[in-house]
Amino acid sequence: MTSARPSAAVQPPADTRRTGRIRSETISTAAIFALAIILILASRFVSPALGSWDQVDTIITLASFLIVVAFGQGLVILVGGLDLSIASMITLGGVLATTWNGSFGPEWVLIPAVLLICACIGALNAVGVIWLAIPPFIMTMASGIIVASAALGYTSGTPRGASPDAFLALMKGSVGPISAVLIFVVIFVLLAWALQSATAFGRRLYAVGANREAARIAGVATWRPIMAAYAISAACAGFAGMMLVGYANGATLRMGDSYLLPSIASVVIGGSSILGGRGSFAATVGGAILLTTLGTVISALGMDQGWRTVIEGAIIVGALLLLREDLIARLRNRSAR
Amino acid sequence: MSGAVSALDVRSVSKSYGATVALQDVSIELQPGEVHALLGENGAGKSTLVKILSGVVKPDVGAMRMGGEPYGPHSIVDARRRGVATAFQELSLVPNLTVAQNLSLPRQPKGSLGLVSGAATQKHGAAVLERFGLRLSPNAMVAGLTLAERQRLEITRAFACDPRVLILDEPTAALAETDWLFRLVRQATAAGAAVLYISHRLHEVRELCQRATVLRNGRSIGTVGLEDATDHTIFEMMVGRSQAEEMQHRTAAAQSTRPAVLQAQGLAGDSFKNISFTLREGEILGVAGLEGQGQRALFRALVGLAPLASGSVKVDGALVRLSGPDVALKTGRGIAFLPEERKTEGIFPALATASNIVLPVIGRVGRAGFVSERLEREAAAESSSQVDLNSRYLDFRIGDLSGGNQQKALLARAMQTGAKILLLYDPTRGVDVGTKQSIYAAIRSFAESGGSVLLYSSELPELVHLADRCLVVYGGRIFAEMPGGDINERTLVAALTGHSMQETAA
Amino acid sequence: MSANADAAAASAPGSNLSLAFRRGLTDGAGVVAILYVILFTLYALWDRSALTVSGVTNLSNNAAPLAIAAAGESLVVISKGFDLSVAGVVSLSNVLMASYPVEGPGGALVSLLICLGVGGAIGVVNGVLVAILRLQSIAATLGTMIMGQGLALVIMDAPGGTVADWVSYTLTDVLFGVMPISGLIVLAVVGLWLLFRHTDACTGLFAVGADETAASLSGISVVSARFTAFVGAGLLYGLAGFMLSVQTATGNPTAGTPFLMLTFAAVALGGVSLTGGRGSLVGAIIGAATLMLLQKVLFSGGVSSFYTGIFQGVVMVLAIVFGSLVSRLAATGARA
Amino acid sequence: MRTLRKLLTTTCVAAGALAAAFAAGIGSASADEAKKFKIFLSLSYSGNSWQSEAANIVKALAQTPPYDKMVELKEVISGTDPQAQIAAYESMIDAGANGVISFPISSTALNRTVKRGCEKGVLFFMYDATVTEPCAYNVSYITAGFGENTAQALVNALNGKGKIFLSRGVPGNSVDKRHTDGAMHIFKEYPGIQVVAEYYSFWDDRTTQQETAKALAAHPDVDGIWAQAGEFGAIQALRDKGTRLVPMTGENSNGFRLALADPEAQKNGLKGVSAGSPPATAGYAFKLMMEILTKKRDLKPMNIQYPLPWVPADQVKLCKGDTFEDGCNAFPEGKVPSSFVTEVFSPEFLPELSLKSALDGAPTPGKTIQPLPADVVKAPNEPGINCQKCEPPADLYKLTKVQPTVKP
Repeated sequence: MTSARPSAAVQPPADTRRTGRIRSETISTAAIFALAIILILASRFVSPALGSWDQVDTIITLASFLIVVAFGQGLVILVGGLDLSIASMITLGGVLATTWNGSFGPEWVLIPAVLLICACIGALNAVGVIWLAIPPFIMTMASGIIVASAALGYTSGTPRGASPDAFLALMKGSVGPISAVLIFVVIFVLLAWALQSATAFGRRLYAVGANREAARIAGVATWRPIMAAYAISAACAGFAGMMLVGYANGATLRMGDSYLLPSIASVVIGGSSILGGRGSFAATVGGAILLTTLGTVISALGMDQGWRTVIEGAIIVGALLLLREDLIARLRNRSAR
Repeated sequence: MSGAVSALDVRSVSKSYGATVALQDVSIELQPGEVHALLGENGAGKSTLVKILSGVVKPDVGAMRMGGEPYGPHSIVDARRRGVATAFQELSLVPNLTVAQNLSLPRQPKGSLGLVSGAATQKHGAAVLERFGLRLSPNAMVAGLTLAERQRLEITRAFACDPRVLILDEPTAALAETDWLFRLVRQATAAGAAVLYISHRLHEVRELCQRATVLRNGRSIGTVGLEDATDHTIFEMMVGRSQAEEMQHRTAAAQSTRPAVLQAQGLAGDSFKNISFTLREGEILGVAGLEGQGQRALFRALVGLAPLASGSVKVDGALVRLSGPDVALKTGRGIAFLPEERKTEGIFPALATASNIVLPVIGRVGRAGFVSERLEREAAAESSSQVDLNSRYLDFRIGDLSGGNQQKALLARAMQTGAKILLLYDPTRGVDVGTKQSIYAAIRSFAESGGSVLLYSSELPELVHLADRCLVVYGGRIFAEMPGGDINERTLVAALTGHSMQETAA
Repeated sequence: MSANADAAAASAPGSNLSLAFRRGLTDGAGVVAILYVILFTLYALWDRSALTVSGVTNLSNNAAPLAIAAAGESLVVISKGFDLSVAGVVSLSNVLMASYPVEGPGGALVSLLICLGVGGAIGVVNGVLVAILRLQSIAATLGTMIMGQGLALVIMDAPGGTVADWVSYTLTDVLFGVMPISGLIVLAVVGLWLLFRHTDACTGLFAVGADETAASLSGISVVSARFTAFVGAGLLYGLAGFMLSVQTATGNPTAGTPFLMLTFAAVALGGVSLTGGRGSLVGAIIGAATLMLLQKVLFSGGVSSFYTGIFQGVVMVLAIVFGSLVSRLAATGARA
Repeated sequence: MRTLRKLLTTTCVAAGALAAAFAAGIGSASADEAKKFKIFLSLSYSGNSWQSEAANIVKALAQTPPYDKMVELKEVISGTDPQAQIAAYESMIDAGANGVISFPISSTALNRTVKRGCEKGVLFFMYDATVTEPCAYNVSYITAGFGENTAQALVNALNGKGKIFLSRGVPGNSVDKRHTDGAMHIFKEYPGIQVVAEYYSFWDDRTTQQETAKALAAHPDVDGIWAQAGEFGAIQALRDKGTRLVPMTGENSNGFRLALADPEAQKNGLKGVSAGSPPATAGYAFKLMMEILTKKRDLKPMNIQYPLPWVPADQVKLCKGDTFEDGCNAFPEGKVPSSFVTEVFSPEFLPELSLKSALDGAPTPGKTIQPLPADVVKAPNEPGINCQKCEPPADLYKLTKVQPTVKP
């Protein structure tokens, strides 16, 4: 073909554009972890014992639940949804794991079974969202209420039974000097990150979240990634529930309540858009760890709860201001120059 | 242009975003009563200049004067008050408000106790619509309007505030017939207004404008009087090098011998009925029609995006049910669709161009579900070369690319799918001359390599140059079908407007 | 010309009346209102006291705080945002009213102003963070919510204090023996909304919620629209806190916490689109009333209390599905 | 379009089904309109075992002869939202309740409604938590000085000096405040005692464990822990860090009592006392109410004090059977969850109950309701707890269970 190639003549206005999504996300991730570390170091002023490896270990253990939940929450948010049912799903996971422990069969049957049940409920959320066009917010809130009261009725208020040994081992055990949960967190984060950022599935999640119509036209069967996201979210919550059971060796109803807002917060502080299509799990992990660290440091402050809470809120806002997109972008451009 | 004080005078304006230089030392000058064209390829900086003139963004340096007064609008409203109104390319209408409300934004007429009066708003809206000959209901939600209707409304809104300087950015992108617009423009200029007219359609520009200023890569190359500038020179200014535009007719081979790949039989749907045609292997079947003749619904129905009320579709001779684009891709030799609206239906702005291109086949690049960056880039590079998309763009966010390159990428995506049947809906909307050439070439070579194309275009010359046969749709029906030889603008235009059946039938 | 012709054809079905009707349905208020009527009928069937003045008064006293809070939330949601700070504001204004009771009508006014002040202040903070500094609303307001709750604890570290008797008794009373005053106050809010509907600010709110770029290119100031939404919401939260204090007649530093999820449920139930640009404050208010009524219905229906949640959840989902179906039918009906 | 219609119909059907379900519900409700006392049980649901045990024993008693013939008991759960409980009370009053036995979510927010109920002749019995409305009966241990006594016991165990944690309850809750005030009253007397961390456990084992873990990160060298409910979590947090345990006081979870009795744990440094909130209060309150309703007892509304359980390590005794007999006060591991609150039973007040009742709300076969001791213990006034504008007694915070063994 002989027609000229004008596009070759068009200079791209500036090659800094090449530093696309990837770098800005790495920067914000780095920034978050930096904040967390600064907090830990700063906490030395609160108490000399803080800032020790021991504290880091504690933080990781306490953050592990949040990290697992936040992964699922992050996926749902990525596809443009929101999962308010996770609190109940955590409880469900814990309750089933304890009440069925022993009676249901060996653990290698029990645990997958519980995860499967949770995943199915998550899938139901997706059905409502996709085909009944129910806003994710209301759908997951409703299913959350339903599951919660079902659990309440099923246990008539008192969950019985003890944690599966596998989770006792996970939460209490240790490999040499390193606690098992730390290893687990590392592995989980790697796998989860890979799933979201390096697989075809992950790519479709981003596409669907960024522009569902376009994804559909491009030939993506949009319902699959969406349903998968909700199912994974529910399963993650269930798993976290079992971890909590392993940690405290017993389940209670409402054991998940304290994880709903933090799960959303860690995703959003991690720079993901609440509207979907943008975000990286690495940053979410950063968010989760930042929040947990904040908790430990705050609770070590010698002042009354009111002021502590005020400071906690203030620090969250501060972190958000520091991690603002345009600031990150400016950093990026500078680094690109 | 003699000493008359210029309506708008822009002197060496520059603007850069972060590290990206959008405009550098751009100057342009408009006389009262003239229609001044602003030419340049996508990404040449036209949109930025428009934003600066209409007060959306402030220039970093540079001076602007209006009728001699210094001009530095700090907001759109301010610009409007000073007499500069703009019809934006990305239409600036609010979907969940009525036509009337949109016409009176941001300040709606007030009734008693300073409250917005719905009646007054409607009355004002109706008056404006009446005045500019727009037959819309003032109470209709903008969301419910067709693209063309919205475009008209956008234009009307700009005209409605009787500006001294009127900026029209790609006003005909969604309009097939331009008389209405041109009449308005001429009225305005007759009344002494200056119009800055931005379009990729040179014949329109020649018809309407006296002078043209050309931008390239954010710099103003120069201003020429149009009567004494050949297309050749203008293209040269735009793309920086002689632009041989050769378009020969495809030798209308004995297509009828080739196997039929897509057969539509009596299709009826949302806004079309009784549509039957046959698309053969290696054939480019053109579809011509004014906007809103049902072609959009037809295309969408053929990939399962819109419901089919009745009729049957055969692919490779087999009866098929197309329930969605994903199914269409897997049906027979595969059907891929290039949608109408690049931004809302096409790109994923935050993803890299490469990722955008390979998305439909993302499962195939890499193993065990894991995407291999290398394979992805290779695949993307391969198909982007087919559409003459420079491979350096592959790593950019597609959102940062110029419209033309985005369009190329989307075409590359359609080809990437491996589908041998392409449904292209106005593939060159709002893209520059050079890009058009590349797209034409890509479509041709695709057909030559045995692919089949169903091509709708709002620009008749395209169909004339590309199509082997051409269907003319009117009022949701196939109004005429003309073999390659008979396709020329005259017969097409006649058919388009639904006239002279016998002539085309003959 | 033919183009114009078909343009006109496409937009023909825009007759005023059907349009208004359709909008009524599609902005959700209509559907949730129907649901409310159904539930109330059930309730009246099963519980004679439903139709007595005291019954109605209880309903309205119960619903008023949530209804007003939901009204505020809907402002932010329409402008395409989330506002969690409601929990903080309600707690804060509640403890303030209980810690500094002022008797008499004047006192009521003073307390009201305090509550509005607190709400407005936090609204301004949210506005700055979201509208000007462009933080994601859900995250920013999470921060302000936590701070608000903290301040509430600082002011009052345990439930206690008393709201001035005059305030708490008068405002929970009945006017002319039929009209609960709390109801009147909610109606007042509705009235304000109907006025607000007729301002450019409100149009801006909807415009920004639907399409930010288009709105700004149309000359609407996105910043001020968002800002208005958050401040207005804050003020309403303050009022909600005031009404809550009036009803409970005492202070509780955690009083606002239950409002967090309930307001959103009410807003969604009220047919306000959580993706912005569509909905009505009236819908949100009826949605809130429906949620409160549902508890009563389930009680009088004698549903085993373990499982009430299941019914609540199912009703919510059904209501939404039904609403979206009706609105879609209305829409498609109009297109055809 | 077609699918839309289909969906529409299906939803209609579903809605119909729902209505039907309601109808069924009301049917069962209005079925047995015999001459029974309408009693409503209204509880918050923090979803922990304490709440459900309290509820269960009330249910069990209501089914124990002769009450099974006299009582129509209906349970309403109001979550943690005072508004919801207000609505519930309103409904109960309108439904013509004879009595309401309730765990009040707020000590003050319910007053207005309670007053209205009293005027309509409804008996309001509040168990464990209290309301300040004088027309209600408060039956609670709160006034019995949990805070100061446990604090003194801890001080004694620490010989008057050391770094301690305060594991508190729910922020902004009056019970938590009363306990902590009492404890601080004691701790302040001992300059050697240093409160290095103070956190909120929401009366929940897991939260206690997590919060204690945080505190331990800051202060690994803690010498003692003063805990409200959830105390077993504190022990688990210590165990997560190693074998070292510290003296601590807490409430009545079975896990904690077993630990106190466990020689291994004692060797690792655990000693202390188990006291605090007994679910049995609910049963006692219920029986009191029934005795008033059945005219067996004449009692004006008042604040009644339930005795504070007090079990130092050396007095923990495992039960062989399913209830407290011959002074036993804990159950062997595996028989009940570690979070199970042991003080459901009271040989003195509630001989009718067994483990079955506490866990499933089922009556104990063969048992019948036994009368309560004639006299009730009046609780001292405590502003904000059981009265609104009243003077606390001069000897508030007086020690009743332990005496100081160390001088400040």
